[in-house]
Amino acid sequence: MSTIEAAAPARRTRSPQTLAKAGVVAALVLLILFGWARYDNFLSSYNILSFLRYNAMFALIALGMCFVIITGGIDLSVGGVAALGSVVAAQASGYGLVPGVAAGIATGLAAGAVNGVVITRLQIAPFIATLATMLAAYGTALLLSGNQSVSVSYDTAFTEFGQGDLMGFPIPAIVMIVVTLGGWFVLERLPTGRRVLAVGGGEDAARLMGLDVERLKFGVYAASGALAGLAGAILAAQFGAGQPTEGVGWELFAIASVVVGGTLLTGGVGSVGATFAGAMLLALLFNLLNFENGKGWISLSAYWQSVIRGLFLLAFVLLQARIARTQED
Amino acid sequence: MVDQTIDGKTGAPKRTSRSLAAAAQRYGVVVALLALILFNIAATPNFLTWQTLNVNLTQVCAIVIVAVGMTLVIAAGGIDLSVGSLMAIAGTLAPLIFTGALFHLPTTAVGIGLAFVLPVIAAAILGLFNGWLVTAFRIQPIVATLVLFIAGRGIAQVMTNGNLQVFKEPAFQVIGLGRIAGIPVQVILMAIIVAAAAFVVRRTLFGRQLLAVGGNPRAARLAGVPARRVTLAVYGISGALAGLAGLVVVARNGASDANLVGLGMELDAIAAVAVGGTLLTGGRAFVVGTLLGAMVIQLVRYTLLANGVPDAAALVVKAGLIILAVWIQQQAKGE
Amino acid sequence: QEGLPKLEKKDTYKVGFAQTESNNPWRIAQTESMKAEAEKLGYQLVYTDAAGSAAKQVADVNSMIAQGVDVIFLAPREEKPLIPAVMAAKKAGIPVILLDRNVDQSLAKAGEDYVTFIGSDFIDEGKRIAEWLVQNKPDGAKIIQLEGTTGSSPANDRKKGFDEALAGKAGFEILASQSGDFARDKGRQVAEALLQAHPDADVIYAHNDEMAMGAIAALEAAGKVPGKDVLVLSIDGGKEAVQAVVDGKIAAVVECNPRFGPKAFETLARYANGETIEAWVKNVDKFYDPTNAAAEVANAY
Amino acid sequence: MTLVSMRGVTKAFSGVPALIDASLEIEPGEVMALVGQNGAGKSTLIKILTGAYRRDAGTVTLSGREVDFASPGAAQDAGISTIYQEINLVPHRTVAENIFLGREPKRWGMIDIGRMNREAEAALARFGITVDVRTPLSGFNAATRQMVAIARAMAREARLVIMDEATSSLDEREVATLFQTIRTLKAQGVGVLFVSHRLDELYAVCDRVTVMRDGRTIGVHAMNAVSKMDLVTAMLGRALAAAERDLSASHGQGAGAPVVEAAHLAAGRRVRDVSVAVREGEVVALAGLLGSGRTETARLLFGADRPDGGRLTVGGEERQFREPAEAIAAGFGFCSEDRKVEGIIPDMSVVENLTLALMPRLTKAGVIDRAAQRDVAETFIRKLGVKLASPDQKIRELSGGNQQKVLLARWLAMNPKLLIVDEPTRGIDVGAKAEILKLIRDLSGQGLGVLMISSELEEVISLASRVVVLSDGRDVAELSGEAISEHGMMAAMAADAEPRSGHG
Ligand SMILES: Nc1ncnc2c1ncn2[C@@H]1O[C@H](COP(=O)(O)OP(=O)(O)OP(=O)(O)O)[C@@H](O)[C@H]1O
Ligand SMILES: Nc1ncnc2c1ncn2[C@@H]1O[C@H](COP(=O)(O)OP(=O)(O)OP(=O)(O)O)[C@@H](O)[C@H]1O
Ligand SMILES: [Mg+2]
Ligand SMILES: [Mg+2]
Repeated sequence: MSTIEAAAPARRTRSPQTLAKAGVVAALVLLILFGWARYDNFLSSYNILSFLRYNAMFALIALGMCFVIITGGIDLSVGGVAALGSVVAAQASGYGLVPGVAAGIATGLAAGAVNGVVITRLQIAPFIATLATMLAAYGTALLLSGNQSVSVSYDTAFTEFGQGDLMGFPIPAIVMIVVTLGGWFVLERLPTGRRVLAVGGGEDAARLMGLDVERLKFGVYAASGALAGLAGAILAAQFGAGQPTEGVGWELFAIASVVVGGTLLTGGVGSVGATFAGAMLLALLFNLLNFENGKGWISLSAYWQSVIRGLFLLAFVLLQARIARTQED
Repeated sequence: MVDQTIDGKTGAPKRTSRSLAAAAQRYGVVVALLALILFNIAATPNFLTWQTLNVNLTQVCAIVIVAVGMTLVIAAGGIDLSVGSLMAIAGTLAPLIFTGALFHLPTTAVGIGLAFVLPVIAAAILGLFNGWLVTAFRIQPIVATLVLFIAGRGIAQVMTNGNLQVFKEPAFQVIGLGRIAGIPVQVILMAIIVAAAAFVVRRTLFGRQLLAVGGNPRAARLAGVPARRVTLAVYGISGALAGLAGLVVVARNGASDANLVGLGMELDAIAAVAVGGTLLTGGRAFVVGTLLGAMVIQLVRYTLLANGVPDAAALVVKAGLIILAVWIQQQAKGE
Repeated sequence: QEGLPKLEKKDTYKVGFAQTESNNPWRIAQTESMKAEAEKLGYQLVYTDAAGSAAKQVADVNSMIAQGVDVIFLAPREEKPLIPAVMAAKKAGIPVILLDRNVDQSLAKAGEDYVTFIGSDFIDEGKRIAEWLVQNKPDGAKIIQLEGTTGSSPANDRKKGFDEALAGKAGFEILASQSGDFARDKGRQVAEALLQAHPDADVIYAHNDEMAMGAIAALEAAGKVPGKDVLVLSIDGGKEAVQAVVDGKIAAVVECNPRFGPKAFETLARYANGETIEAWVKNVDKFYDPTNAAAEVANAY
Repeated sequence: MTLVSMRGVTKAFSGVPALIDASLEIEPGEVMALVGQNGAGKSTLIKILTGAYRRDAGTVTLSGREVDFASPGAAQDAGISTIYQEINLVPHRTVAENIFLGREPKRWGMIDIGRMNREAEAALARFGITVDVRTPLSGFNAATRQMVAIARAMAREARLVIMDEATSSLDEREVATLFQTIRTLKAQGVGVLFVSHRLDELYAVCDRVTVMRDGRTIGVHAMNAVSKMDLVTAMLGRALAAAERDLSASHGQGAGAPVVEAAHLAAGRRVRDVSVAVREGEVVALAGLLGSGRTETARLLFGADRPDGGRLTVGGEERQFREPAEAIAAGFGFCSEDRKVEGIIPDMSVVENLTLALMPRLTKAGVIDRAAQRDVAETFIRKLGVKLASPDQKIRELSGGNQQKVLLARWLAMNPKLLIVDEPTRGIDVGAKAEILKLIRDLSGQGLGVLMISSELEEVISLASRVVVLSDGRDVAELSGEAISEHGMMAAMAADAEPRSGHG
């Protein structure tokens, strides 16, 4: 029998995704070094811990978004769902920590399930389906809360979930790390993860290969919703109130995190670790801007901040594009 | 016969089937629109008046103008999140120009003229910048336009330090307040833009090429379609139209607020495109559908307002109706 | 003042100012005023902008704490969610002065957890405008209310004060009450739709100047004369609005002055001097109507 | 017991019938051929069997039990393993994942990645393919991807294996390996359904043949009891005309001026040093094994990729095409080997697809001349015998072979000086293939230069006046005249190491 040698990559090159991953981690390290060199107290434990406590919500949402985007979809509803989750969690917080958090997650799961059904059964484009869910989630949150923030109960341990520490480490940050590791495990080690990647790589092909595409898609939207609900519970616990108007723009933050992490919006590839690094990177930018404001006598206005954030995103996606390009040749 | 070979003798070409199919595509959104109108006639006080028509048409103009550009971008396989920010930039520039805050003006008339032209050009150039990111670096459209979505509004705010510009300049405000033969200028503008875009998509080489690029970019390129140029142009057009819409909005209000002009417009425009029956996956464009889609959304908003539905509940209803409208639209297409 | 962090007396301070957002003229004027005053005194101002998110505002305050500011001015976006920020600052030994909105009194107290609250009373603003209406239009009115951003506390309070003051007053009817998002364009669009559905309305009450100006545009477009066919009422009292009162287009407007700078820094100095600060440093808000507008327009912000 | 029995199957797509009372029977251990013209309904029948489409009417039984699969997954679970006509794999995933997707080897619920890779390597090794199974599939060429699809189908215990034109992008060596595997399956009692337009293959491996025409099953024959000619006649519903049959006419003389001359082209690792020239009225074939760089060479000529080195002379002038559009303006046409990815615009109508490249010439001041467009389209639909319900039909609704014809027509309509065709008859039925080859020859007789790539040596022999043999990205031999024979080409392809024959 004749042997045909590989008709493709002879030398085992590192894929563009691997390099993008390395890029985002390198950028993260550089930014941290920059902050450390330039600002006092930047690497103080106070700043690090409050940074992690606050940004846990965003990392969770970015994780859900990562899975959705891997299937080639998008979830614009995460911010609204988090707001709704925070309201429900706050209302349930009187029953204790676990019921409060569970209520937030369940609310998010339900919203995610609605997304999943509308997308897989009614065949409506994810962009539109989740846009509608976003509106509906905000509306419901406002209706449930009577247009006002809902105070959490301080009689139960609920606020510990957002404000407490475990062995000196913020609980939201622990939740974030555990859930992110779980997400990594699902994507990299479980068949489900590989199948989700396959759905994004080619829906028709995946279907003809015998995968239950609808169920997998339903699953990622439900998961994204549940994670947004969890973020909502953290929001309520950390700030002591369910906030029906919070979450605006979170979806864009999450999408940007995923993209900065080198995941293609067209689906089929993606990395949990890089997404996490992407979320931290973008969050760090806000933190750095706050420190920069403390440097000078004349502060950067909020407007310049958005210009700088835009330019930073631009620089980063250009870098990623460059990496992808050099790999192709 | 399963298949028929079209030959000169037997198979008269079915010229009508395409326009019929197109009509069917639009059918869904027409149904939605008619249902809304009927509901309003029954439920909303004072609905059947010219002023109602006037209010709704003038309110829908800006969305339609932006959504037409969005339709082209989406048809070419992209998406443009930056439209709201570009509106803000154009809307901020215009008063800066005609008040002479930016550079010295020989006469007011020149200032007014430039205030119409320069902001639209600026927005078009920023649109081209979007296109450049997409074509030259193969950055995905959502991300490429996210850059200006974030930075664009900041640029507009920086230009005025976030301050409101209030003005009274009738010659400029014609675009938002004027009337020709009793019809608001902005409505005429909208009609012209819709008609022109519909013509371009259906009858011109450029339209064919943009659909080809949206349908299968690699195949289009190999068939000699200048895919990069087409993509660039489409984003440029979207930018220019967003700029124009920005002018309409500030002219209408006699005030330009860089913080708010066009805020959330990208989502309204995309929703209008989707309700109008253009798939977000590219390769197809229904400009007239987009017009009708925007009207559906506008009328939903009007209905909820006029009937005193509280804002929170209105959000839920609006969400349901968008899904319903898109779904009806897809059923009509038989998909 | 037990438990409150002390403030050392120094020539210059590093002062944090955690702003809520900067997307409307009122906020911009507030920020400008704070910056100008800090510059005048030669203090270093660490300014953050929470872009409308209470959660981000807490994170902003935390980064100020990390940077070791001497004192924090906080314009809390909301009553409850900012409590953790106030508490964190207290724990870090940094005094906090609240501007323009208070925090929930059941969870944190002035003089105990933070120094004081400087500002006006949103509920009172709504009440004052309603009382003016009852006095000047004793026969009653059919009212359209343009609310601020749904869920925001000024919107809730200005509605509450207004609605409560009118409750039970015969002849006063609120035909419609919808959100115009504190924005001119949205206010105009909502007013256009509501005027169409309720042509009998003779009063429009807007929660801020921007929406009032939008409502005037809507009235003019509908062929009505503001001030004659329909009275427009507003809150904020910026220069444009006071001028509109002079022109007869706005009937009355309650001031809500954003120039917090002088009073804020004065309070800081008093606190550093060891004075006991009252729990609420009240802003005295003016009221403009045709009787005084022409005289006051030059002083409006 | 009969393995599969489909009876009275009917299916219509938005009112247009694709299958009318079609039937099919396969016994265990039998290799059943399914033949028919392009658009006869073969793929549709298969997709109904595997649950990718739902039938309108009819019964399907598997081992005597009536079945109605709701999805391809259900059919797979019932032991039907399918290789679909358009290769359906996931490009971003690794080769191993593609082979095992849906039934990954597991340990404690986790994917056993090491075992998966080892087994994937073994599965491919059966077909003589050694690749790094950990690399993404997208880096491999059509033939390798096809082999991966085959390996996937074979790696699963199945009662029935369906191969819808699985050989269309393979060359003879791989086909031979595949047949070996089919015989093994047969010996194990597995049923095989084999679709191919290459009739010789059917005789090599099939037991019986089912013939379809216009959506109906019109006959079942024992393979050794039916002659090729009879088979063709049954498929087409008419006898193949003598002229169509005769493909061995004299080779063109290639007397004209050079249309294009490429010297020492190089690009990346795939093309190292290729020189090739095409003159007016000449058909030049690029021959070579899979991955030898034929497709890449063609793309370089057409400006679809940029060369790293080498010269391109067009009509005596040195040129560098940056975009295909420039090559088209210079009178080139290029029909890609991958019609799904690089050919059709799926949602556009046949007319629009057919006239896409020509469109700039059919416009006045940017506005399309619709009458002219329709004339052109109808002319070529007729000329190539494209089967369709209406020229305004979306091209994706056409059968694979008919799509291919439309794409050829796209270039023929341009009236080009040089036509580059990469596997032009892939998936095209015998009748149409003859028509297309004849058309190419006629056009070259009128002065058209043709550069053709084909894995079917027969085609090369019948058309080419010169053959440039590539190996590992270099031109290693040039054959002309009598040297163009099956034996000659095979020898040249195999002998990579031989010194290059004197040219270039
Ligand atoms: N999704 C679809 N929508 C509409 N028509 C379709 C669709 N799929 C197939 N058809 C039509 O059904 C008929 C049969 O197509 P099918 O793909 O089964 O042919 P085939 O015998 O496999 O041809 P080929 O040899 O070219 O692959 C064709 O006329 C085709 O146009
Ligand atoms: N760097 C690459 N990345 C991905 N695909 C590639 C790359 N280079 C070439 N290809 C694709 O791989 C295939 C192999 O092309 P090549 O020219 O090497 O082989 P060939 O001789 O044409 O073989 P075949 O008989 O398979 O067509 C082509 O379809 C080409 O598009
Ligand atoms: Mg087929
Ligand atoms: Mg090839």
